[in-house]
Amino acid sequence: MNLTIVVLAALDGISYAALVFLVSVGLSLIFGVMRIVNVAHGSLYAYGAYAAATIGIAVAPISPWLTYPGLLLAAIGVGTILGGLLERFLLRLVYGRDEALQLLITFAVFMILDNLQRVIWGVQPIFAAAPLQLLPNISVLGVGYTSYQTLLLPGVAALTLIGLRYFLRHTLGGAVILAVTEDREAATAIGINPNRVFLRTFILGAILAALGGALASPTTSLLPGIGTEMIVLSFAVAATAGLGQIEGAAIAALMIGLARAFAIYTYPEFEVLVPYAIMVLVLLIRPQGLFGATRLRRI
Amino acid sequence: MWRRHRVLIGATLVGLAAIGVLPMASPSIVTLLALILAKGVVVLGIIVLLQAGQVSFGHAMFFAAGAYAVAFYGRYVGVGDMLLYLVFGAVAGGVLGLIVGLFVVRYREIFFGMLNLAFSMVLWSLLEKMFHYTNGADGIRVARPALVGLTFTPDQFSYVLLYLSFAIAVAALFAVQRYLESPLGSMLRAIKSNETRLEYLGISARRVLLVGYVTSAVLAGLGGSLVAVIQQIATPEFAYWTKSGEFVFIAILGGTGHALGAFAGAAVFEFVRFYASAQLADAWQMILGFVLIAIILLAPAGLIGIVRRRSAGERSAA
Amino acid sequence: MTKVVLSARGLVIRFGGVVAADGVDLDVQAGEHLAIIGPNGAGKTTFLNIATGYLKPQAGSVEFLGQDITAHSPRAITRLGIARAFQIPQLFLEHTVIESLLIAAASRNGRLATLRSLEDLPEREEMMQLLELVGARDAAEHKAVVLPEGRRKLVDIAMALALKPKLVLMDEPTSGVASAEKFAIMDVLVAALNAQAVTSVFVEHDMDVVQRYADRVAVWSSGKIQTVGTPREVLADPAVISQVIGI
Amino acid sequence: MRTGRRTFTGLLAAAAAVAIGGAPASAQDKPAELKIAITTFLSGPASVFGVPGKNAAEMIAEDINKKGGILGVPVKLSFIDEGAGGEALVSNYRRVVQDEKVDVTFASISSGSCNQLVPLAEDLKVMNLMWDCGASSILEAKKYRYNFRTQANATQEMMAVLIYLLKKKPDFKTIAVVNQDYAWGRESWEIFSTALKQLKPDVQVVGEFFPKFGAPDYSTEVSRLLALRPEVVLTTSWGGDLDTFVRQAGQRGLLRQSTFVLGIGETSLQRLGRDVPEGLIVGARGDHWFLHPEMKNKPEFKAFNEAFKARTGAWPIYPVYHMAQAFAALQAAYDKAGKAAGGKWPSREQVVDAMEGLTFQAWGRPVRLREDNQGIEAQLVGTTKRGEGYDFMVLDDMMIFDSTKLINPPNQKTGDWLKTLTPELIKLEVPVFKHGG
Repeated sequence: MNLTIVVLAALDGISYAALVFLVSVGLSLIFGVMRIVNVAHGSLYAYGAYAAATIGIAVAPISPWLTYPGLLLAAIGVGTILGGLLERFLLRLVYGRDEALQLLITFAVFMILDNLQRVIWGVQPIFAAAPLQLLPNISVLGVGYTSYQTLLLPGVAALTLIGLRYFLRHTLGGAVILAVTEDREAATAIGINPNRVFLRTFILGAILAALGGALASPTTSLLPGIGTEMIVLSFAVAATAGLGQIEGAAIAALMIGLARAFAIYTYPEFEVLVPYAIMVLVLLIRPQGLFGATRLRRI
Repeated sequence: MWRRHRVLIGATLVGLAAIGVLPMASPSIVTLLALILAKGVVVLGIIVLLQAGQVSFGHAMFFAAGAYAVAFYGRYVGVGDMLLYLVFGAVAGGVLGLIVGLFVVRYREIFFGMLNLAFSMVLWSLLEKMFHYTNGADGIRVARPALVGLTFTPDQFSYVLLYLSFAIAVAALFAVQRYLESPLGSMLRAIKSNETRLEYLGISARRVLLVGYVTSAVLAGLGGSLVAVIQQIATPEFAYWTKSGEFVFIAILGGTGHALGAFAGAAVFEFVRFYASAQLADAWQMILGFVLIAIILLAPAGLIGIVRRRSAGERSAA
Repeated sequence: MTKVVLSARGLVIRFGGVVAADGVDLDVQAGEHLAIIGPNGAGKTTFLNIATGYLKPQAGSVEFLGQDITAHSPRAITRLGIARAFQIPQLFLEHTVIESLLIAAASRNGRLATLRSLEDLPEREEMMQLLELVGARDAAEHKAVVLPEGRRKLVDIAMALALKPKLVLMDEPTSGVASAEKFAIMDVLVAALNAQAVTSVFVEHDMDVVQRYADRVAVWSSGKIQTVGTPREVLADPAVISQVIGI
Repeated sequence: MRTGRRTFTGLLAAAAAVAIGGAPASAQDKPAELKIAITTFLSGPASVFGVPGKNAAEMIAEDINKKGGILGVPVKLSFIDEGAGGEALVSNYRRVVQDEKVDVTFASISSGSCNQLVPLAEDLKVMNLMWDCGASSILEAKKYRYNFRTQANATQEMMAVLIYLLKKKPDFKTIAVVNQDYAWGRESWEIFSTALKQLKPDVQVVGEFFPKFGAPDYSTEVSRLLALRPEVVLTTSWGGDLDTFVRQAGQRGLLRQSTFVLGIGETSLQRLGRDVPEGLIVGARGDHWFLHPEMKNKPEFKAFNEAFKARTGAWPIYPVYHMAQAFAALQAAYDKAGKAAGGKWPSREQVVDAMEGLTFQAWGRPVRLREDNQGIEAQLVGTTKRGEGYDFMVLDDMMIFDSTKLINPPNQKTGDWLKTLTPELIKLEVPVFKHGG
């Protein structure tokens, strides 16, 4: 392995990690606050992607630059509407119920959304690459990269990370979310309405998933089933990091992204195995994930 | 014996009637019924783990282990005997269950579920990637085996499989019920309500769970080998996470309070999927999703819970 | 000199900045009933947690019948003969009371590899008698989840006794029990302990109970054992009165 | 216990009834309808083939019925979704064959589905036309009575693409492959690379990538290929996977750096539009092209294409033509069997007999069924070029291969046959057609 390969694989790994981070951080956030593993998270990713492509195809003839606000609009729209409906009218009914039931209800939502997606957008691949084509290519060591993937995606991911950190640590809304994460009963006791916090958190997480999908849409064909793979992948990242760990998700996403890229450069056959192997190894050594903390039950 | 097991014996008789009568209405249902019974055996394993409050989102790995044990035998050794296949499937599930179990029984709840998922995804990607041994995503065909040396025409064999699946399902049902009522089974349920106390009674919760885990893996392996023969194929899809989700789905649908829930759930699930995909080719997933939501919201104890509530109501009315 | 059953030496444990034990020495003698008293949050329960292996001390050791058990798990310690009853009853809420006791009995007698129904175990009658002894026989077929707090407490203690331990550690056995029944229950309990020659340690807030049933009293305060002595001596000590009893 | 015994007796009776009643009916009366069950992808990524295939089947069936049906009997279609998973596929296949008693089945698109359904069709004694699946191995394992492949297999398809490449670009030294990780991707590369080693031994394979089926991102593979600089990049991917790969490669200049060979790219051309440059080599799994040089002036062919375009909004792609071939084979077999039965309605077994060695033609050159039930189908390969009047790339420099020499003889396995090839094969005479020529 020479330096060229290291540099190229690192670039590929980072751009991949950026997308995976955006999706998994939403999953992680929702789990941290609500203790629900949202299997439908991958569907939100898919809907974000499809919505962005739909808007993109509609506005591109006017001006391709409009597709950028289109991406954002798709993410916020899908996250707010779909996320809001799901939390308010479904998840709220199962709080306090068996963990298995909560997980399974999101599994049911996943099945429905997956099916509905085919009904809405059909089965033919959809491609809306305007945002990608607008930005110039850059050349690294003689290899052409799109600046969309090498600069924009990691940039958005970094901004999201910084923004989330700031929101959680330095704003009242964030402080309330953190309080509920750490001790729901105590938070309720001091007058925080957990339902409102749950709704906000779920919408925020859903927006992040949809944003991941929207940002991915210019680079890939949209097809039935794009969400299915994303669920386990973001799950692997979130679990490796420790559920609820924001910064951890970024590091785990980088680990998995880089390992995958290096696998393709050296032993491409192991590419698919990489995220899951990392997840197994990490969980075996640290069951709470790389950055998660354990709690002892009081007796 | 009769009194304690009257529910199971009653269910067995209903089952017997079903597999006797339904095929007369529609011959293709023979295979569907066998499939339901085989899947019910797998779901029994999920129900065992649910007694301890643990949800495995990776149980498809043992299901696939059973199926591939059969497929590999057929591919590298030659067509074997059905009984041998079943033993192989159960052993493959059990051995893998023991290996994975030694790791995962240290974890609980979401971590337990996640680790199971991770292991199953590793197996899935290996099955996909080891193309030269596993034939990749297309899977390995399983030729029709003999049963204790007897060979059958395809038509006869579908009936043989149905009766065999039924026998295995009944045996598994009684064995699991027996296990759940035994001290070890009671301790398994105690893990769910208070593991700390269990340890303070001098009982290793991990070992109790390991026994349950291996039991459920054996059931999954057994079911997997049956399905491989019924379907005549083993594919990596057998190990994918959506398969695991399907098993948990069936368990919740049927109800986890009784071993019978596994079969009730499997029957409803497969019939809905079968008829929905036949009548409304592109809506079966959605229909199943709505059925599941309805069950969770309206009848959290599953189909078995509905039946129980009914019969309890009748009894108190009488 | 009577035989020492349990012996703690130099136990130190801190939680963050709070020092719960700061060099605790304590001996429990065979056959005695030792009460531990002290202000709230002093670390009395922590001592039970250390003695049963739930928490590991940062320094010091615990010996049981001459064997160092500091690093043992609760399970291993239980198997050596130390049973524990909890301040907050630790029950199998979805099991009936008799089932819970039978699980304990099955553990004690190693009945794990049997497919015989739990309900049919030969220890059933013995467990019913135990319930009788603690006055909860009528609750045998009830699920623990439906029992009122006082009864839960009794069942919790019965589960500990079902193990036929050599030493039982109890965390406020009469808290949550109506005060009118306190003495009646303690009478039964102590009689049962004596009948089986079980040594006991109990953390207690109620000084009347301590006065009546403890052979010795240890006062735990500021992470240390301040004094040990007979109830009469200790409860007369003005320092104890101001620190612990709060008069 | 009494109930139990009675039920058991009932069971035995049921089993016996099935065993006795299983014999095929030999009634020669014309039925009310000829029932055809078709397995195709209605969900999942492969529905890019499945849905056009279904549309074609419906269109063709309407047309047949308008003309009075097959031997005067109207056809009735039912569809089974291959995307619903193996269990549902097999259960539904059994249902249509055993309960609805369909006369013939067309199964399937995926070789995985064919692997499951071909032996089942044989078990159930129902005629099955493998209308689209291409894995060579299926028909090499054993001789089937009821299963026929009404188009080429992977060997013919890949050999044609390889020879076209070697004729167009005889001097290349390096090649890399990016195929989907499943049977087709693996098998097509196996055939291509084995034959390449025989026909041009000095070519070096510099990269082999098998990203997982349905992978959303090929950026890393593209980077790797940009650094490796192979002269030729082969991919036999299809559908969304191919679109994504080709677009990501195009965006970053890889399509200009290397000569791309899209083994079955014909289906993606309309979707890719102007995102691909001229000069890509494109195969079509048969001589399938809506501007087929030998067919394009036939009014029926034009009418068919126009009708399909009007119905679905897109020009037909190869699954459409494969479907048409299955219907053509069915029609030809019934005609032949009907004649043999003296104008009476032929029994099912008579129709199966008629399939032996049948030749039939739809919208390409005639297809011949060999004694191992394998179709011998001409192959069309071309190079992309801007075409007047189309907003996507069309094919130019098309060669139409007679496949007779591009497939192993029935008594030899593909792998063994490939090792007997010599560079002589490159000199094979093949007609060349220009776009619009």
